Amino acid sequence: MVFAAIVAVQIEDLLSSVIAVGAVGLGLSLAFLILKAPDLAITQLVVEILCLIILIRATINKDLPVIRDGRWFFNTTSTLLFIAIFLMFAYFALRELPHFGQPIMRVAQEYINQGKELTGATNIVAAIILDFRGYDTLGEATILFTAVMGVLAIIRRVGRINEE
Amino acid sequence: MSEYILCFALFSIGLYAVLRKRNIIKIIIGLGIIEYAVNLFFVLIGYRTHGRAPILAKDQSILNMVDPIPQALVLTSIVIGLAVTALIVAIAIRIYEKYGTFDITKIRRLKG
Amino acid sequence: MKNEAGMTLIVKTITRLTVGLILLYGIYIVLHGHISPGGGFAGGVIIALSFIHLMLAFGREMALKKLSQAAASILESLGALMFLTVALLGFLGGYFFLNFFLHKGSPFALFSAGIIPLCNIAISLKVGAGLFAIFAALVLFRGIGEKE
Amino acid sequence: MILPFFVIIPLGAAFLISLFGKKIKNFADLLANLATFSLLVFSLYSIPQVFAHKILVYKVGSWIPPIGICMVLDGLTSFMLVTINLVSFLVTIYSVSYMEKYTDKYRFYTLFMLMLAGMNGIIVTGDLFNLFVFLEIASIASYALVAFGTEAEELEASFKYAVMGSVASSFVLLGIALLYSYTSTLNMADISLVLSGKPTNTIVGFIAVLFLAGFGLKAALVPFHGWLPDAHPAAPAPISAMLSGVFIKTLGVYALCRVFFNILTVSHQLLFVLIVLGLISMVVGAFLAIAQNDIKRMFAYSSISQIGYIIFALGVGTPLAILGGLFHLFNHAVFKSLLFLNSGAIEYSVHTRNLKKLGGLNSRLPVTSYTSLLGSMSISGIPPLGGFFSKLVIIIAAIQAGYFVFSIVAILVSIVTLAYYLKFLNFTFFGKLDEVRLKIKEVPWAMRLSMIVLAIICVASGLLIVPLFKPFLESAVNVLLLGSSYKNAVFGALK
Repeated sequence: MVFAAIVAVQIEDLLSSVIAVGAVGLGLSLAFLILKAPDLAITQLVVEILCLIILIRATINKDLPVIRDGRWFFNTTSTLLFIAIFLMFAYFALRELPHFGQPIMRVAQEYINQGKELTGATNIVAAIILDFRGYDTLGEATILFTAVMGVLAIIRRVGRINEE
Repeated sequence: MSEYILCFALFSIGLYAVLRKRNIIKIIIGLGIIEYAVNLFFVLIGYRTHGRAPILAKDQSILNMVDPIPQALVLTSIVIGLAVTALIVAIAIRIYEKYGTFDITKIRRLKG
Repeated sequence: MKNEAGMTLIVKTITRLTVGLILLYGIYIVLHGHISPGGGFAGGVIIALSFIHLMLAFGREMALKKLSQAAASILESLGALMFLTVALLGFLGGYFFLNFFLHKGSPFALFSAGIIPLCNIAISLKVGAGLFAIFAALVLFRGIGEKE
Repeated sequence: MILPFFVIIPLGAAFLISLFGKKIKNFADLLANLATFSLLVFSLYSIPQVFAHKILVYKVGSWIPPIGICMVLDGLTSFMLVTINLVSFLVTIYSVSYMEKYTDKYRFYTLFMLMLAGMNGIIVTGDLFNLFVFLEIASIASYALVAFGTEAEELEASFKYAVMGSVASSFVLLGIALLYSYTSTLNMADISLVLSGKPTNTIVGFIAVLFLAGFGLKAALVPFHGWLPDAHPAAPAPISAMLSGVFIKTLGVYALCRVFFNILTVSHQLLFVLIVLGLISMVVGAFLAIAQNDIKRMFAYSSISQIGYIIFALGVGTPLAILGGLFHLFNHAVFKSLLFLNSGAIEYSVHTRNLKKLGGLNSRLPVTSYTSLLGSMSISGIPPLGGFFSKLVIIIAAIQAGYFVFSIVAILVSIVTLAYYLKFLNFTFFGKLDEVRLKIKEVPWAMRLSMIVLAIICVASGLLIVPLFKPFLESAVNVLLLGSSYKNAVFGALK
């Protein structure tokens, strides 16, 4: 997946790079399945397909000259240096997290133990997003609504009424 | 540990794409990769060794499940990512229509 | 715009066969969201995909005949309002977002878990219509001079 | 009990407007104004509630907080709510006339209401992930609103803004993920409870840096300020007023101080970082503002400079400094939105924003010129007005805390501010009137009304600081001073 991501960023042809992103997304979907998150796997899969269609729609049929990246060696090095420092700090910080595979589950255990009795849903993820944290989901639905409204507003052909 | 580091590597690749690329579509792709990395990280921290998916079967009594909260959160954040991508692509298409290019260095009408 | 009306015959035939199935699968996922993996979002996206599929295969007129863009955005607002209403109905029990069904039904049944299936349906309506509206807008934009 | 309505009203209004706005004429105007007015009433009503109960916690869906989401009403919340809803109410009145220039007005109102819902949601929530969700609502709505004119510059500014904003959100989300992994809870008070049981170490610092980067990007502190001078001028004037006036403060300053003071209880080094960032923003913003010829760009740089003052005051961290910072936040919300509305009025009647092409508008636009005179005087700190007192309080507090050099810099920046606002007034309202413009008329009444009201508040906040604002501000300051005992207050209110 990391490899596919590098390919996606570095490849010159835009269409191939979009397809490489698709590979990253599908890899992510598989990873979710391995990590025991079937809900996410399904959602990620379909969302990925939709994203790809939208992105391909944006890139296809446009005469795209190959854009060379900036040749300033200095800028690239400084960016890489910044990222390296970021990763180093991240490494030190991550060492203090609980080990992989052993989450603390302070609140989560209560959901698992009582989720069925309290909400009646057997899919605990559904119980969380729609009942315990339903307010979040309202926000999430609103985000999508906002995006739709935003797209419809941006796509308008005429933005301003001319007074003259 | 190595899983976390790989995840951060993915994050950095996305960040690099956003910071250094000149093509608008590449920048959008970079944003997408950052989004993936954060989502993956969320799910990774919720994983429990030999855990089960957080869905009860008919006669199940084992409660050794992976952490369901990050999954619920990631579900939200996937949708957020989709919304942001759609909006930015719409802006990008309009920009392409106005300028006829995806090259960010040629789109420089604003100063500063 | 007639020359753009869809792809080859093979694609059209297969689409005709599969679109219904995709739509049904989406609805199944929505309704069983509280029992099995999936839920409003995944289901809604699948429903939207079935319409987008139609649009890709047959060209935009065909899909828009089934569900016009204005209808899509109205459906979306309705879905959003329905979700908000479900949330507001919680005030019957005294709290915002209260799961107001007193007995939650037997687990594993289709009609169980209080407000969760209702929310799922509302969300799927919203997501499906909304994504279709986005897509239709992005596609329509390229047909110059058609809108308005 | 009133808390959920701060989110429900704008959301419901947004959905209804998008449903009926196209069919029924003037429905959108009416409903939007009604919604913001009722929000203003609710937020004013929250003040006595806070005085009576100190802190109120509302459990969404009747789940006890670590399990469900809660909303918290305390001094800081009600302070921010009043600021936001006051400005947004006046801005909606203004946009009834102003937005006639654009097509699809109802879409504008829908997005506006969604942005408002997002900001109110950020303020009232007591849950970290919920804060992120509403942050995204507000940001996405603002990306779309910046590009609302669909001209080339606006699209470009919006793209830049959207990319920076999404990166910022990713940083915030990463911070939340790390925090969740470390504490295994998402409720703010609960996180603070868990963190107080553990020794401070690298990870908390790392998380704090991530949050600083994320919220700093949203607040346009100087290393991260690139998007603001493009995005704010590109938006329609009411939106510029909202963005500069309250948006960057809600998403940046409020979220930053909530997280830093109440959840993470940051160390002195980090507060010093805040001071330095604030100072740099102050200086850079002010000097870039002088060089501008576009009115709105000048105001946008001035926003960066004033945000610098607020962050500087929060970084100093003494009670007096925080009081000054919050008071300055309120003042800045009022006079910066006033100034942006003025610039909108100028653009509305003259169709240009270039300072070199303006002049002598004093006689033609009397209301605009007098209100912007008041606004400019207040922002540059002329004595009887609000801006003077807030800057004075900040500088006194900085001297008391021993930051002599920094406070001298702050005074100098204030003088620079006066200089560029004099430039603005001089080029716009005085001097020779272009003969083509002899016929221009004053802007419609709705725009005039909101400008006049904002100017009155500008004067009033200076004159009434002691009797009216002090208890109000102090209850907000107390919340930040509570620091880590915030958790006790929240859990105490639950029992």
